[in-house]
Amino acid sequence: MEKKRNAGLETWLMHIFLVGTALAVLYPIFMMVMSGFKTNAEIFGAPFALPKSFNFDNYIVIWNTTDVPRYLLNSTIVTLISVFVLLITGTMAAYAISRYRFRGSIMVSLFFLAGLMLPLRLAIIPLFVQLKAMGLVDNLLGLIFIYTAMSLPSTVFILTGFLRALPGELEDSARMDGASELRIMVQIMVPLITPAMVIAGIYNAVPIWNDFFFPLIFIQTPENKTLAQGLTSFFGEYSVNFGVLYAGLTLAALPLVVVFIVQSKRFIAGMTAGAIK
Amino acid sequence: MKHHLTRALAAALAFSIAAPVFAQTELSFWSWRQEDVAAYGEIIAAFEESHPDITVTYTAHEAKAYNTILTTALAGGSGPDIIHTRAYGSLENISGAGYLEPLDGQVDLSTIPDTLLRGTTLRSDGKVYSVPFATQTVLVYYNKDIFDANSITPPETWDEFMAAAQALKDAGITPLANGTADGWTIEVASGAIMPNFYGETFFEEVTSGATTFDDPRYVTALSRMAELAPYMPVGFEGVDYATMKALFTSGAAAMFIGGSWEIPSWRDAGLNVGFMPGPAAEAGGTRMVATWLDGGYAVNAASPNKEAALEFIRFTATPEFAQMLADKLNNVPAVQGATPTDDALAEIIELQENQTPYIMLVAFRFNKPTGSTLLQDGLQQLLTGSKSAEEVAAEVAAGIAAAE
Amino acid sequence: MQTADYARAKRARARNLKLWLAFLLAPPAFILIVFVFLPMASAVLYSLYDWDGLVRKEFVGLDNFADILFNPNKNSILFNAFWNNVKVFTSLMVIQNGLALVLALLLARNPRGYRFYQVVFFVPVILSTVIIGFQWKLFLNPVFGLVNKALHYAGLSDWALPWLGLPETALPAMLLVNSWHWFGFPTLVFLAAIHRIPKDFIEAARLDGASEWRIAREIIWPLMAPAVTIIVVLTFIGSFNWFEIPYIMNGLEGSPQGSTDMLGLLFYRTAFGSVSAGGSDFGAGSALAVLMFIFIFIFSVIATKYLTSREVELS
Amino acid sequence: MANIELRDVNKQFGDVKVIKDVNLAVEDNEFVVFVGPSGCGKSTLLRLIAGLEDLTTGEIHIDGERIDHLAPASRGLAMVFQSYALYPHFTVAQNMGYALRVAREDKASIDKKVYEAAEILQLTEYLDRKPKALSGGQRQRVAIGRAIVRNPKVFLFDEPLSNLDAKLRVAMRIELTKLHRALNATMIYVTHDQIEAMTMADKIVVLRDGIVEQIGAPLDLYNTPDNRFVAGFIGSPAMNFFKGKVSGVHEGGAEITLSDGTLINFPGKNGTLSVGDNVEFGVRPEHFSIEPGADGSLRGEVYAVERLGGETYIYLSSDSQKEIVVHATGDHRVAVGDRVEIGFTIAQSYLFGPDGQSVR
Repeated sequence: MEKKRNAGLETWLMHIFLVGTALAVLYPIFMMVMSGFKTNAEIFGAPFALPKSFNFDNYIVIWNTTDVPRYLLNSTIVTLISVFVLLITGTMAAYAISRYRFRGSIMVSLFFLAGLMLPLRLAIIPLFVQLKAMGLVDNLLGLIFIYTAMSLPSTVFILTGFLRALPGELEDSARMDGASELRIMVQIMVPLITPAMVIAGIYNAVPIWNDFFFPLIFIQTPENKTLAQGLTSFFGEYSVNFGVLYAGLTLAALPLVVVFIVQSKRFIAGMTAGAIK
Repeated sequence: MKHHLTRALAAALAFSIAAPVFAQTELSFWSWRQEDVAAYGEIIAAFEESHPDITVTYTAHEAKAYNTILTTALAGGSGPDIIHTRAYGSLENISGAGYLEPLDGQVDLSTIPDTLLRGTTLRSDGKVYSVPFATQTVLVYYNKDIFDANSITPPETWDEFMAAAQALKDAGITPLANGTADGWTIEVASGAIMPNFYGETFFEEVTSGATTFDDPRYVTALSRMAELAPYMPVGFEGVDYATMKALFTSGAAAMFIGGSWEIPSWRDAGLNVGFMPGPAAEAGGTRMVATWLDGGYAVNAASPNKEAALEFIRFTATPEFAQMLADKLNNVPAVQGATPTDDALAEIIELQENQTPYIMLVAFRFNKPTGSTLLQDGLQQLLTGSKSAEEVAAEVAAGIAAAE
Repeated sequence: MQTADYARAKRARARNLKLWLAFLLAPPAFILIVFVFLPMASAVLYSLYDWDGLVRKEFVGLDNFADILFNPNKNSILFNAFWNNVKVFTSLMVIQNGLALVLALLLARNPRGYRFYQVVFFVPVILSTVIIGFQWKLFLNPVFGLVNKALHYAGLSDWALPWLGLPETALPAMLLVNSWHWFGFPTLVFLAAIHRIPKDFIEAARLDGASEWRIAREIIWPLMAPAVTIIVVLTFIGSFNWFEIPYIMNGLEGSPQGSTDMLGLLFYRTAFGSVSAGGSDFGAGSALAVLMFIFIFIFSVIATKYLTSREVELS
Repeated sequence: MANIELRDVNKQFGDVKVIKDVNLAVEDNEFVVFVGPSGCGKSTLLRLIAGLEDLTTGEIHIDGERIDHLAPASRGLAMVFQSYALYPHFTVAQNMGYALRVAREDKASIDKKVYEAAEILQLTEYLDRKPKALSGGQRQRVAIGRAIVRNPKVFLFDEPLSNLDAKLRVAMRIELTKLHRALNATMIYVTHDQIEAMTMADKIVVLRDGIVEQIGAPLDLYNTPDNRFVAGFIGSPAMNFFKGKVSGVHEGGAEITLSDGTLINFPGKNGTLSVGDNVEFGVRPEHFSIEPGADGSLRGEVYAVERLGGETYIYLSSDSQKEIVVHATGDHRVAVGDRVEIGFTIAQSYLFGPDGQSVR
């Protein structure tokens, strides 16, 4: 392909800037993965160098000391179910707020917006008392409920914007066609905001997958630990084995990064194309 | 997709009801000591052998979050049967709230010295809530190989210490691994240096109110700390605990001021390490070591298995337990009657002849702001040169006076 | 059919609509109320009581609030943390969102590697804050850190500083790390907004001979206002709840010397206590949480209102 | 196959009354156009009939049966929207058959009906495409096809041509008229374009501010507008209005003095006028002649001329009238700056009283 003639200074600057930013992003991540193969001495002594050998010693340490498969399963269960419930309930709320005029609709949207600004961490003690009363302490269901509740506001926030942008004549038309409100929502409107749902899904799956705060408080038995929690508690107070740490961090990051890269086409298309035109 | 979800749901439900019922009493035991999981496993096995009807499950939580996890669980009416507690102010926070079972009369505490029991006694009712487990001692570690290579003998006085540091520095070696990024590490370091300058009686005087922290002796001690700065690593302001340890274990730094709990990690790293108390103020002066009680074992007042839990706690107050603590964990047990088999441990116990309380933790972590907060902030500023020793002392004194 | 029957039929339709709305709103509202609002309401209640550490004593009204706001021993810490949060917000607006805006404008010109950049810029957003915090903490280490090593190689040894250890540099360093973590998110949101602007507007301006800078400032910027609203509000909320990065990188005390102390850290310390800073106080902690919530809520609503009012309707 | 009756229909949004006491009868097979400036309530009225909005008060009947309490789909109507409202994720065939699928008709019958409608509209080759891949005109036809498939009693159109370009609009106008004849259905059509109204309607309903100003056949509205608003809205270019005063009333007639002093005598028209009333005198541009008229003349200076060969538009102004438009057939050799005299006849001019109503 022939390049355009006007590849002037400005264009060069742009490319340099973009490449520089991309390097600034990729290099530290590359270093993290590499450090997972290093010993402590290598990390401290030759930080820039490639690992002496690509052995999986650090990973073996993690595998042997912690129950990684169980943690992975737990994190997957919690993240998948939370995001699933979240998208369903979030879509329901966003649909009601964005597609109907009703008395108190402003109050309802403020109600959900308020949740967006409310860091649940601040109410951890009453939350614990409540979950205990419901028998949800040391139970993955408890985490699922917390994560769903925590992520609902932002989901409603994102989906409301997209749903508002859909033309009203579409649902009028479906109404004339005799479709019930449920059918209009499920068959006509919601399929049009799937990009937004992918956005909301990934946007919320990231903090859920990575969270270690709530599991620390609410999960006690080792069988119920999540990956982030399992690894966090593995790095004990006085152990400063950075190679193992990096291996663990890489391991924790890997599943989500893979999901993202696989889904990136849809996700980014959804993000950048916005609502249908 | 649907299939996976159903399976996932089923799994989630299965976990929630998978609490098997045993005929015997099952006790849960929480701690922040993740590095001790294996040792506690052996200790518990010994206990279970003599108490076949009791099972104890040891759970080590993430250390930084242990306070939050425990506090939340207790406040939520939950928590383990047996609690590994900290001592002093941290313990008062939960014992004062009534979450712990008073142990007086239920556990034989005669094997424990009063000074240590004070660390687990609630000041308001005078009752003991936790069986003290081990003491920690602040030591100056030195890399014997580096000292030998540079023909340096372990310094005994402050002047010798300074001279040794200068010699190391001239040889291109970082004399001291300590930094100030993690405030608590510099407070620990002060525990090795300062007591020999503010003297043996200062603790009693300052806790009884006879003097305050702007006492000239304390100011002198502080100014000694400031003199350490040139011998700390380049950029010591940003050197945290992990970096300190990395510097010392890698042989980049020759000395490390830290707690007695470090010994196993030096051994793991294969270092040829010696240790000594902080240098004396002048030749022939006493070399005191700061010590404190690291914590204890307590019973959750809300535990449904209180009797079994108390049984375990009684076990922790026995010399048998102390011996295991010394052998398996290399700790200086609070319970008397153990004979250390480890040379280093024996040496530390010997050094404790000249012990002085680790001042802020032992006496000034009950109110806010704590003495530790004030001292750590002050030391950071002192070492970077943004405050003088007089200013720091005055601020600590004012802060302690205003604390409530 | 009687007139009344028609009226009844209409009411039935209206009622069905109400039932439908209730069906839509009940489950999400239920989850939110039970797992967010009820605990928060309890926290508000807690804040009105005197606490002896973990034990609730008598009702004291607003004393806890008065204490943290007006007690000279405590409010200096509060104001310091608050001021730091203000710095965080303004800096992130400039550094993180400014960078994102520039990148979005560049990407909107569809340069070679467009897709690649979009994916790459978003990868840090996917990583956990723990990973990023630890990673950068090590990079910024004064002894082993890559940053200082790189500065040495570049002949800028004087610039090598204990970044996280100095009160002047610790917060800026963390802000850069946070920007590294998050800039991909506003970049994509801005890019989406730019793509939504009809091409004719930009082409017309280009035909009129407007410079790229002028087009960016006078056409694109005003028309991407809704995206700006979202980002400003999210940045605001995120800045005043900032916790993970300072917690992981410099611990709970906001060291050195409170230069990285944040309201979130202060809350955590107050409510749960810490090894060095002393025991927990639910009363003061809850009062602080309530104050934070009120502040963030009010300002977010005002900001949303104000920013929405300057949005231009397209078409 | 249906007639529609609106009785005392009112609609209020909050405190704002958008439809006020509308009474209207649409006969079977009639093509009725609601016309009026934007915001006049014509779309709202259509949506009330469709059931997309609820009446505040009043009744709507179709074929004598009251339907205003029914859901939109139960009313036997179909609607074509301004934006076409095609479902973007459905193919053309799925779009057209959606209503039947909702009504659970069997697949074969749906396919048949969709195919038939597609044939009428020449859409058969696009049935598997998504709306995105269609041109504006094709989308328009799909939208109509979607309505046809349902075989409704009444078709409702909400400004369906406003998104098309001028040429396509003219073509679609004719197609719609043809379709009306072919389907033999009642149609209600909303537009703000009076040309669409004039060319397509059997009956026009002129609306302003939620009030029906006049109902009638296109030429009736043209020839005998009830009031100044209708007179000005129907006809292009719009009627010229001249301010005047009643200077005399006599048996069966009135004498008007325009502001430039011209005296006009209206035999047989005085209504309820009395001396001194402010009135307006109206003449359509095409009813002026460029010569002194039998019943009177006005004068002005030419400031613009548009000569199209077959017809000429002349724009005049005078001291008392900023703009007078004259539409003459053929070519006229007038030049800018000329002072000309234009004539009118009483038979082809209008008089509006102080209340804006035509004086009859």
